[in-house]
Amino acid sequence: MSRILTMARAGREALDWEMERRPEIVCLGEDVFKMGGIFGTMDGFGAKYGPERVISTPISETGFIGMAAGAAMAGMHPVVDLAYIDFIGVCYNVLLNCASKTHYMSGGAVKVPMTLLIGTGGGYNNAAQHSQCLHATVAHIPGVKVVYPSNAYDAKGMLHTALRDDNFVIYLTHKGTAGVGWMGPPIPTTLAEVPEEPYTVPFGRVKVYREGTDVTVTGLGMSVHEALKAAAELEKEGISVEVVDLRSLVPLDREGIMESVAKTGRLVVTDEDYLSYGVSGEVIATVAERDPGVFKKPPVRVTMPDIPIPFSRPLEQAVLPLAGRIADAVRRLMS
Amino acid sequence: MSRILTMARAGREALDWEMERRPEIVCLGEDVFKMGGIFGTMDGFGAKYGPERVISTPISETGFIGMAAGAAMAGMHPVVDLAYIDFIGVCYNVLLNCASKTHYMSGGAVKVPMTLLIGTGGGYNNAAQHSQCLHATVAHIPGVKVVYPSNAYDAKGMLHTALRDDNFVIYLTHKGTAGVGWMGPPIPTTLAEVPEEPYTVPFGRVKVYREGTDVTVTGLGMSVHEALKAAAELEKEGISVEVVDLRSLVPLDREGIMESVAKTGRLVVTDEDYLSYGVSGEVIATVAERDPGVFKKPPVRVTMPDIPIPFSRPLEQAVLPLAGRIADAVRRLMS
Amino acid sequence: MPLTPELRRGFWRTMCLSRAFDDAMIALYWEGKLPIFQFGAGPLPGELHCSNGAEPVGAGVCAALGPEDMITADHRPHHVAVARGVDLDRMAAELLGRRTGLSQGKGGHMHIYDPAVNFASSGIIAEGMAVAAGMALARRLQKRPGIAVAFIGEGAANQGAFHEVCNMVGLWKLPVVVVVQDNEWAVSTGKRESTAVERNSDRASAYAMAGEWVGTNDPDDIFLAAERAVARARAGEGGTILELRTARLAGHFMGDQQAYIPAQMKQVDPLPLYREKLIRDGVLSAEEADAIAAEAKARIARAVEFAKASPWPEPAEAMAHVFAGEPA
Amino acid sequence: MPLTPELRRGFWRTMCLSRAFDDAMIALYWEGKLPIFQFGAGPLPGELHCSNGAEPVGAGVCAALGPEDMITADHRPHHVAVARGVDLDRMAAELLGRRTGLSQGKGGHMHIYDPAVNFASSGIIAEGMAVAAGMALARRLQKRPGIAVAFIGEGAANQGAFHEVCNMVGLWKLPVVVVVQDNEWAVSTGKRESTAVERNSDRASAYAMAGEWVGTNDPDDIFLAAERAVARARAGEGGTILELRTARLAGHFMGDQQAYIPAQMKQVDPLPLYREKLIRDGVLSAEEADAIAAEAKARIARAVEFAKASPWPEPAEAMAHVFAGEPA
Ligand SMILES: Cc1ncc(C[n+]2csc(CCOP(=O)(O)OP(=O)(O)O)c2C)c(N)n1
Ligand SMILES: Cc1ncc(C[n+]2csc(CCOP(=O)(O)OP(=O)(O)O)c2C)c(N)n1
Ligand SMILES: [Mg+2]
Ligand SMILES: [Mg+2]
Repeated sequence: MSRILTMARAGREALDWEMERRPEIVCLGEDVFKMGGIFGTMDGFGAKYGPERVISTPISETGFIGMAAGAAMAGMHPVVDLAYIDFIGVCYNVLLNCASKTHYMSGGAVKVPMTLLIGTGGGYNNAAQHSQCLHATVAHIPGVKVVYPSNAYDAKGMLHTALRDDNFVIYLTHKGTAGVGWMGPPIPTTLAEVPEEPYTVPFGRVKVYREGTDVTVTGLGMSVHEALKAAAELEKEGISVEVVDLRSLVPLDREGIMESVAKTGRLVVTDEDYLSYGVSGEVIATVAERDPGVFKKPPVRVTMPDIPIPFSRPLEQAVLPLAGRIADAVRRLMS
Repeated sequence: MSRILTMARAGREALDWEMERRPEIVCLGEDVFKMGGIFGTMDGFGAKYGPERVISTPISETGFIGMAAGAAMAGMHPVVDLAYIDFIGVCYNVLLNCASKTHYMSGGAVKVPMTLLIGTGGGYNNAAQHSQCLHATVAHIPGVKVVYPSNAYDAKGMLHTALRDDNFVIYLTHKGTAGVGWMGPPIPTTLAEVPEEPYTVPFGRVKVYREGTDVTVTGLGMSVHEALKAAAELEKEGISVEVVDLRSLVPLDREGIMESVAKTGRLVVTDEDYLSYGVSGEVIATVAERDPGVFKKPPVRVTMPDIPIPFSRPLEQAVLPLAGRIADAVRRLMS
Repeated sequence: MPLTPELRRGFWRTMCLSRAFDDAMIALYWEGKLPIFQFGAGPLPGELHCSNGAEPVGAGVCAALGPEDMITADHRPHHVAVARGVDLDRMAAELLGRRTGLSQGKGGHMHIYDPAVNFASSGIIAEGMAVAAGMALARRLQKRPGIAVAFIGEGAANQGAFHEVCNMVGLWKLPVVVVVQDNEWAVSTGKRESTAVERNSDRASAYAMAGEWVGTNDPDDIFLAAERAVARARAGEGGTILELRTARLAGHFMGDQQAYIPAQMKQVDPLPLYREKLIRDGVLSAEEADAIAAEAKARIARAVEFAKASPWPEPAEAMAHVFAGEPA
Repeated sequence: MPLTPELRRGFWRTMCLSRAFDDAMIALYWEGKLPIFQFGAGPLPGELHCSNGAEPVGAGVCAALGPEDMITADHRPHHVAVARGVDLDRMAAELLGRRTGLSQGKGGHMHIYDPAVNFASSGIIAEGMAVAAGMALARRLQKRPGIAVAFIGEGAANQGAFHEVCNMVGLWKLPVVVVVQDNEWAVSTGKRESTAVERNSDRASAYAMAGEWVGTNDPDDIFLAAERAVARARAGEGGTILELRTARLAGHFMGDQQAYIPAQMKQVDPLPLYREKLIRDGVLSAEEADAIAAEAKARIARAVEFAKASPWPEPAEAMAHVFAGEPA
């Protein structure tokens, strides 16, 4: 049986299923016991699984994420809710030097199976310290897998995959895509038919949301849905856009990207993260280092510029990679 | 009058000159009072300027770098030594959300003039937590300037520039280039004639170390010198390599990169930082988004792969972007 | 300074102004967010953390400070900003994202900066602690007067920055007062669920700092304790952890239903209590008290009007102010 | 457990083994690094932080532990690793970067992992604190026995992680012992120059933990204090900050001239002292003591031989082990 679910509910289902069966899974994070995590991924788990397995922590991210890593080394599979990715600054060492590198530094002797759930992104005027994406800041670290579903089907399947992975996995969700009430009505393209049974979605494969022949638009998280909006608009103008969701930053499906661009010859890379030294450059480089000859026109980036994210609505709206900016970029490529 | 200096001595000269004249400059960091910083940039300053201005701190990076930011907001210009960039994990929030964003978040009302000196890189078997470069991890943050001299002339001039900049500047030095004894004899190409008088080297311009017509090799920090070694070797084979030192990651001289690649049509990007989501992709994207038609052959990256840095010598040597790997990449491009 | 009637009337005025500010912002916040709550809607979007209940902290501590002293506040900054004398018109305009705002709309409510009164804030927990200590260090090096006060919550006291900074404050006898605002909650997490000891002020001995605790949420008591802490700091006797029991009457942020708060933990509004006390002590008549409150409301109404009448920033302005010294 | 002669002979054996290990590594370290010192040269490159002087800490604390207990150590891990029974051959091979090393040469001396004896270490200051607490949490959740011990330096106690983890250990009464090894120095910075209070064990009250201090650098005293801490942890009475005054005889790392250490702060070698004590107490004769020392040296010589005779890893192996579950 399958139902239409939001990403948040779909993710919750995966975690619930695994927790029911696997005592090594425990949840940690600020307010998770009473509030169930930023997207309600652990909604009701406090009552269901009790305070031993659903642990509300002090505001001590270095401490509790480091503890999660230690618990993972000792045989648990902790699932940690970090709420906003903006907060990684206070616990980045655990990500950078501990959870990600221990397996390698031990020559494979020590595993660190843990899943870190983090919300990303802006668009709701929460300003410079609560709206960031920082995709590259986590995906640049060797030894961590980084996945980023953008619809309910993937949200459930990729969380099952993460929970069964023996490695440190960072599972990102853009706040605007999760379908939680406080971000407004759910975005239709994030909703999906979700089987009740568990299933896995493998990491490292792009998802082609929509096939097209003229221009490839890659996105991840929220920018996938902005790209889809732009594509629908452009279709009316006779432009056929292929929308490719990267959905897994580590591992990255470089061949999947190449396949699409080889077909269309035109590339717009969207990313709500900052422009420089990030995902957008990596996607373009991936194509160029395979064959720059596929580009009929120079590739274009539509991203957050290299600025702290402004609070005021007209300022933020001007810098987000929204459908209008994406459509304009596509039109320029087609002219 | 000018003399041949190492980068470390040249940088020290700039800081000393500015400190003599500007009471707002203070030095902070672990062991700086007695030891003068990782490269001796503050060598002898403890005795010369006293403990008030050369402050050895506890091992509390969040605390003292955050204090430096506060002192900067209150009119000082702190110069902080963080030793190894691997340690940014424990203080990344100050870089990410505080020192870099305050000027913007205050609408320009509050300035944060401070200079953070950090050593990068490996090559001496110091393993996964003491050999990283993390160029992208700092350069991806909006609101911070990131510079990276690779020779003594730039080391002095860029430090003068940093110390006179009203912004948060991260000043990187690859340990192997500094010319400090514990890293072995100085690399000849890091040494330079350095005027005794102060001078500034502007940020945001590449430096062409060596002109060439066949292939552009970009590098930064140590990889510049590996590229120079490769270029000398390749010259014997009749291949003319242009070696371009990025030397300033923020701002980045995108036109300078383009100019060189437009001329040679072939690009090898070297970087001792991890491959993905970093500098190497950004350089390739910079060219591709201007004109992918300039590439006579697909660009090639020679970087640290996406792995924690192994300790053992044969392992580390195999993954560093050394001259041999660079030369091979160039040869492939020319074949 | 003795607790003069004038000072106490000032506390009342400040508390009324702060409450009026928050009440006005709450009203604006709900505009456009009903019937379906969503952060991004209405004239005041984003998260909003109001200070209702914490007014005595702002009033009492700031009255003990001089203009040369420096403040950092956290994600819940209004009561401190109002008490410190941050420009009300420009603060309201900032919350509404207008060009006339303190940061021209770039900061928002968690990022209030007013260098004219040495006020700064940050939305990252405990980030302001090191900044405050650095400001104090600067003044020592500059041989200029000025102590620094970091306002944090009891939840923030478990962040590593607290430890690192308190240790350096103690080590170097920096003139810093760490005001731990214990409103019993960090989002839904009670202090007992997050903190191994009952009072953060007791942690002062781990840092060679002084510790003081005030449990009344009364500006008189808070002022006197703050004055002692400030005097120690000015005298070069070092820092203080000043823990103040206070209240968080309007929830963690707007939209917080607070279902997690048990009935017996319902918090008391300090404003009516202090009003009664001043009347009882003969400092104010009921009419005078209410006139002050009305005046405060009127002042805030003017600030809201100013903000609403202000222009929006132009989209292109988003690109300015990334770096100092560059063309805006 | 009483301080039996056997136990004390064991301390001596452990200390000799640890010293022999460090002395052997120091000898190897200087191979190829003279006359011009440089980190990257010789058969044992990189930074090397030796434990000479801290042997009583490893010997005393580890003797109080059972096989189910878990340890994290820091950048100076040898004395703890040796006392814990980490495989000596494979540890030596790891330091020499050989394929037979504990991590096949990928870790190096700051990254010693031996899951067979629940031992891990890290080169980032105070990183191991949270890891240890998490291991203890895991055992509680798994309803399996096992406490965790985090070994850190007195310099590390000023890192924010110390505070965050101690608070959670106190809050949740986790079975964790934090061993603060006070060797007076963090690189060139003396404890008094870095720490606002004299003893980190006094900070325990800020976390509802127990605090104990041992000032003798004697394994007998250390063992007894560690046993008390371990007993409390096993009994569910919570964690302890156990501060142990110890020594750092070989400098911060090899190459450290230690010119910053004033003559009157010269540290004492605990080995001859303990040897004398055991002889005085009739636990060992001089000959027996020296036989044990000689045996330790011989054992380490065999480890060095094993390491030297071991093959280097193949360059391609660098790419393996980034992720678990992938073809190596
Ligand atoms: C480093 C970091 N972690 C988490 C958060 C999210 N957060 C914002 S406010 C808050 C609770 C703060 O509690 P407290 O310090 O007691 O202040 P109060 O809200 O009660 O005024 C949390 C967890 C944050 N902003 N920064
Ligand atoms: C976060 C971090 N900051 C700085 C360093 C550099 N560092 C390595 S050891 C050390 C001194 C440690 O002193 P202590 O904790 O007392 O241990 P000891 O060396 O005395 O054994 C420092 C500063 C580091 N490894 N990690
Ligand atoms: Mg609170
Ligand atoms: Mg020490």
